[in-house]
Amino acid sequence: MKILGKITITICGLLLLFFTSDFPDWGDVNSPASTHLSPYFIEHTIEDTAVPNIVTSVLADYRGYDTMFETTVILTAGLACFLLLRIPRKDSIHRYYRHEPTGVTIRVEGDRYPKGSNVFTRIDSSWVPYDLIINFTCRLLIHFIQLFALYVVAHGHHSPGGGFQGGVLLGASVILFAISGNLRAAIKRFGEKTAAILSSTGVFIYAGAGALCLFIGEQFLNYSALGPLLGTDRIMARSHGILIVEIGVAMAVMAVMIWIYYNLSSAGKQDEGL
Amino acid sequence: MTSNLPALVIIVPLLASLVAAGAGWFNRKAPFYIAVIALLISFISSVLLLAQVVATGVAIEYQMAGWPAPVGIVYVIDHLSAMVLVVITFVAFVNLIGNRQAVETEFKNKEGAFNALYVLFTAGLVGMTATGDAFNLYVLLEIASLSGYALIGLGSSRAPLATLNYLFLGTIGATFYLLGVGYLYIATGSLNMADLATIIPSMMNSSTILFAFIICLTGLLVKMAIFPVHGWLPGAYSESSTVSAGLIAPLTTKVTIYIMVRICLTLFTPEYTFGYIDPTDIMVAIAVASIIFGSLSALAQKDFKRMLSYIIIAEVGYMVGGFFLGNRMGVSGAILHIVNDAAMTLALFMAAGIFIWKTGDEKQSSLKGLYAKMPFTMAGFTLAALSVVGVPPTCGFFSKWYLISGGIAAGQYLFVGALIFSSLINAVLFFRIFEIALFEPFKSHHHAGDEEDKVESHHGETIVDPGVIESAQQYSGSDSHDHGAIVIKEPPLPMLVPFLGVCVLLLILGLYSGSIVNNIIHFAIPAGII
Amino acid sequence: MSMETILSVKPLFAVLVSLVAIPGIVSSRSQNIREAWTFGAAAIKLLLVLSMLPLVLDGNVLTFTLVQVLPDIGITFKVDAFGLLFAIVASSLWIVTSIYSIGYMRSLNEHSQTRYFSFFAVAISATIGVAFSANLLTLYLFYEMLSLATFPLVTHHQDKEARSSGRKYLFYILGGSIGLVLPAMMITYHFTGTLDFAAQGVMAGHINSGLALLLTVMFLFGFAKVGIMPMHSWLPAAMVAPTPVSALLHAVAVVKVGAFSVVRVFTGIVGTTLLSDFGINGIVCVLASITIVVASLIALSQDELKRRLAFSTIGQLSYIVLGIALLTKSGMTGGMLHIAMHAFGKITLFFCAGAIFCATGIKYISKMKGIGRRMPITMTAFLIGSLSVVGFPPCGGFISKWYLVLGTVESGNIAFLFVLLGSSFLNAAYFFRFSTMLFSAAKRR
Amino acid sequence: MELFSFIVAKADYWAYVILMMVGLYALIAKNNLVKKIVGMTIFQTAIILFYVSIGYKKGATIPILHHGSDHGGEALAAHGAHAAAHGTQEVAEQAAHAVAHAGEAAVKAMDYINPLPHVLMLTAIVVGVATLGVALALAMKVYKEYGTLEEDEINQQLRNG
Amino acid sequence: MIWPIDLIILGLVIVSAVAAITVKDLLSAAVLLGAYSFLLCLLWAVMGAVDVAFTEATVGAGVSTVFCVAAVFHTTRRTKD
Repeated sequence: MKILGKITITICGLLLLFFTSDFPDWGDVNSPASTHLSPYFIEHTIEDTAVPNIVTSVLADYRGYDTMFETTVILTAGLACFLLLRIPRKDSIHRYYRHEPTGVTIRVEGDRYPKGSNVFTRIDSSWVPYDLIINFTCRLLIHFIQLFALYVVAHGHHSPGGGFQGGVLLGASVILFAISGNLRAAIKRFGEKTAAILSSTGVFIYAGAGALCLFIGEQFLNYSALGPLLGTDRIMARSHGILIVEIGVAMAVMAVMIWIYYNLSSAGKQDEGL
Repeated sequence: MTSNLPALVIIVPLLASLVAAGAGWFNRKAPFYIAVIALLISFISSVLLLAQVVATGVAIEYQMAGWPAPVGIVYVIDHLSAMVLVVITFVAFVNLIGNRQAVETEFKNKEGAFNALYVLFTAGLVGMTATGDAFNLYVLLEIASLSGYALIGLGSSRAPLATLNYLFLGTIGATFYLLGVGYLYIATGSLNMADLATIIPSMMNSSTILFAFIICLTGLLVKMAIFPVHGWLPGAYSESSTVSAGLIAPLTTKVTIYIMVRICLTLFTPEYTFGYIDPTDIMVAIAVASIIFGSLSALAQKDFKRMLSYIIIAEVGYMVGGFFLGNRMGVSGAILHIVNDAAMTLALFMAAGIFIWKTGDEKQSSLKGLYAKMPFTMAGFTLAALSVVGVPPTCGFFSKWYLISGGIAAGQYLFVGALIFSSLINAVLFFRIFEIALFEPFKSHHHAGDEEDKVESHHGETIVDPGVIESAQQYSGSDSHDHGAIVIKEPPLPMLVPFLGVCVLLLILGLYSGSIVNNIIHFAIPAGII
Repeated sequence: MSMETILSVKPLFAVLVSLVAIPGIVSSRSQNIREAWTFGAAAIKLLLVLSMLPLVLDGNVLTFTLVQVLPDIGITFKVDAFGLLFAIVASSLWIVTSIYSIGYMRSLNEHSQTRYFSFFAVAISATIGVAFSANLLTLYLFYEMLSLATFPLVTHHQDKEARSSGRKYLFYILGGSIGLVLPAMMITYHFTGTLDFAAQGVMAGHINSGLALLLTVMFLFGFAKVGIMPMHSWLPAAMVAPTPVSALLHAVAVVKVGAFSVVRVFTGIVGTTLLSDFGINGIVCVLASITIVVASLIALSQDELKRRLAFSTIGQLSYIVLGIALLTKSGMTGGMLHIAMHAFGKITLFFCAGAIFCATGIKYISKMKGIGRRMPITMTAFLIGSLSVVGFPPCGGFISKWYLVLGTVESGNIAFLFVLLGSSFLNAAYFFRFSTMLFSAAKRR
Repeated sequence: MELFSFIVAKADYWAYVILMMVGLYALIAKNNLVKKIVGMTIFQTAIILFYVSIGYKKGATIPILHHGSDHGGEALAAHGAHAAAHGTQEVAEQAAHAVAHAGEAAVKAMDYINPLPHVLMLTAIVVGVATLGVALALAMKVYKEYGTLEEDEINQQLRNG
Repeated sequence: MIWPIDLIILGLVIVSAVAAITVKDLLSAAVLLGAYSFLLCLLWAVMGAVDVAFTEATVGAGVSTVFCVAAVFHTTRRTKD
């Protein structure tokens, strides 16, 4: 297999290298890629959509249809991980409880709880004591991450970023919480059902906004149809439409990232995490 | 609303999958019905689209987000894509309603996710078929692939490994395609298929375009599991659950072949594909290898679904070879075979689903004595099998007819020989199964009632002769008192009726293949191909 | 005599009527109802076929196109005199065979009788379809349908022997049709652009001699039902089937469909002029003659009655092929007539064989001594049948053989005359040795 | 210097080929499933490098416009900052040019990097992470089934029944 | 004049990619993959693809690495190649 692999990649690589000679130079201003289609986006984004970040306008409007499916890809991954990994019933083998006052760890077989559970806390089997600094720092950070994420989502029109990046950051904040503390605490605050429904809802906001345009009488995803609804002209309606779908994307991406993490980090049991 | 039909075909399944995914958390039955209704709407829309295209003879263009072609993404529904849309939505719809019980048992507590992925897979294929944008195709390809991985991965205990292999090769294929689109983009600056088709003839000699063609084609060939890169297919299809296999096996390879046709004819123009590059000899050689390898490997299989998987590899060779013959007969045959093979594979995998559902075993030997036990199912299965063999008037014969005609016209006698050879092998394969099902005495799969069954199948009618079916049902009826034995009789009607419907469709497709070719496929092939 | 082409749906109905009866046969609750369905369908079919007779005798041709399956080929029926003759033979013998089957099956308490009658109906349907085919594609369709429908009949007993015979049967029949006829048909279509049976054939002017020879041989061997050696050995094997099946199918329907197909292809597709111009007919004649002689010799040595009849059939079928390939008017007439004459003669013989088996359980000739005294009527019938097959003057077999002999004389090729005469002596030998034995004194117990 | 500019002109494309082949090698030849998944990720990101390289234009700035009245100031500032960050003469000139024409809001395509490949690659990145997630989930299932991630060991187990 | 940065990062990217597939420890491979992603993110920032860089930083270097680590944590770190 190794030899086969080496032969394959040598042949492929040489072929690919050979065909690069026909490419326009790196950074060539006059390459077809830079002259055929893209000037339209650069020159018309303001007058078409009133969004200065061209990437955002192309992403969510000109090629908004792609982006809808991009979000759906993420959702698909979330559903796929759930379908593949999730084990609905809990494996009742054994659990560890820590007696807080004394710091003694006990192992409990089966589904029982130790008496006086207010002094016992459930811990992971790979629990390490003295994670106070990590815990504290992470919890401090999480708020800032989330704030920044919201900024990124909302400010995607004018600066780098948008729904995806913001959504991933939001998701990362929850994942950070789960890593620094334990998975069960994260799930208690942001449950699996919430994640699942939020992810569908996020994509639904996107596709629903598109379908709304369709029902109003324009093409699918043609946000300018929303103008009368939002009380703006057709161009600003596109800008607002982009914001709506960015929010949907952020929601979906956040929820899916968390959902996948829950399933991957606990091998589908959603009991003990990393 | 009719002007929005091209969007509805895909939007309805997409929205439905979202709703189904959410609804699964509240109600276990709802996702199934949501999925069924969505697929039905999608099916009706695509039939209407096909009718519209055939009636007007003009391709329908739908501008997503209201942007015209090179700037935005457009959907183009022409004769070819409308026909494939009908096939996709039909297969998805029928397979789902025919497998309700199987879904409920195999995907317990995950109905929401399963139905959502099922519909998403369909939506992905529908989008791939309808889109007129080379990059959008990639995104939808990934949707279909990812949901496909999930659907296949939840099969038998060996399924995850097979799926992982599928995922690796699928990713290689899709990424190669993406790279090809990148090469096209760097050479032309465009992503729209129609736009590219206007640019490419002016730069025939560009080596970048040539490499884009090669690499797109390579990616698609990996995705469609032609002979040297077929490794993922048998494992993935035979280890998956029956409902997933019934959806994915008929559609994935066929839609990928459609994409190949689309790319070669619409994106790279026929002048470029057949005039400038002219890959006929090498592609037909690969196709021949695929046909012969697929047929011979199928011969060696004991597992029923695995055998069908290898037949699919051979069928892929049919279509690829037929298409690259490059004449009107061959291309017509390849396109017609997309439709026919989808229907045949659907019928066979539905039959496999019924067998497994009833006998709980995937071995061919578990089919013993089934002719007497479930005559209607076996009649349908026989019809489907004969169609694969290529017996008239089933549809399989007619696509083979065009393929062979094309092969003779192009002088590719090796290809003709391979087709005949594969038909003969298929005959051997299926008659072997017929023999098992007809001759071998029925073996009870769950110990009880073994003796009684043997007696019945040999001499049961010597005493009274109320006709085979009645007697079989009476006997199986009396068997059911035995403790816990699974009694083999006809499957429940919701399973049987769709299956038989598909089998009858095989005949109808065959009888009306003349009108399909004259009214649809004839217009789907550019005039440049003679 | 005005040659008119009449559009008529009758041929389609004639084909479909026995298929329509199948749901009735399958859903019948008792034997009597089931057999009533069979008879009803058989009677209607015969009436339909006969109703076309006056029109055809006036020199008209009835056509009907069911559906256009390929751009210029449809599933099309055409009734001409030759086809109608064959259809009348097949449908009238169906009635007879149905009666016989009922007696045979009931007396032996055979299993799966519903399946038996259903597939019997399908087989007849396919036979009529072949008779009324207007083009090679339609013929091929019904030919395949017949092959598949007879498989469960041949393997009716479902035992080991039936299984291996079934395999052999399918191997030759399906292998021939898929492996040889289909490609030959496609190549023909490619070069000529049509598959319709035309009076003078369609190949002339499109195909050179080498290819024409190749295609002719492919058709001849591909239609394995006609049993030209070496594609004959399925026929003796298929004799494991219940006797009515052997009688109708392996004396009448299946093998005659093979002969009919060959005749149709030779006259309608290859064309007589092409055959004679390129001298292809000589090769076919030689192949047929070899089969005639060898099959007759083998028949002599068979002890099992049905196998002996089977080899006799192989020889007789080649008479038909030989008659056609002689390309003389008398030869053709003889060949076509022989389809009917041999059918009636051979079915009689098979019925007798079945009757003997039903009544006594004996299959082997050597054990049948004196059986004529116990079953005089049966054996008289047997004698008449064998006289016809041998070609004795008052019997039908004589007429066809007479024309065949005339044909050989007309063709000026005396060698084939000797083949015919010699094989007739052989026929006489293997039948009369048997017949005399039947009526000789039984061994003392 | 000739050679040098040639290298610079093509280095990105070469790098993408190398990365792609590294990934492909891992996919084909590596024995460990997670290694294959790592290779798959590298394989996919190589394409992203390719596309982003297509989009790059010498002397152009990031594809975010500075526009009209309300946000003009911020955008201009951002633009200037970027130009400064790049520290190239041409970019600074372009920036100055842009500033001069800010009032007219005339946007010139050559001033901005081609945004289209970026959009496409956002999609590709997301597809990449989605595939990664599913692949890892499958690898975990495989591990649960066979207790190993090495392909040869799994095949051994399969062969032994 | 951004090409020197470009070339240097390209070199580093290739090195980290090769390291990620050759290192004999899956956890290290996961972390190296994260490093690889982050270097790519730098590269894209250099090429002016800020949105792609941002996404790669969050998705590729961030979440992907976490996923890989999670998967390795639940399977094994051992690898033969």
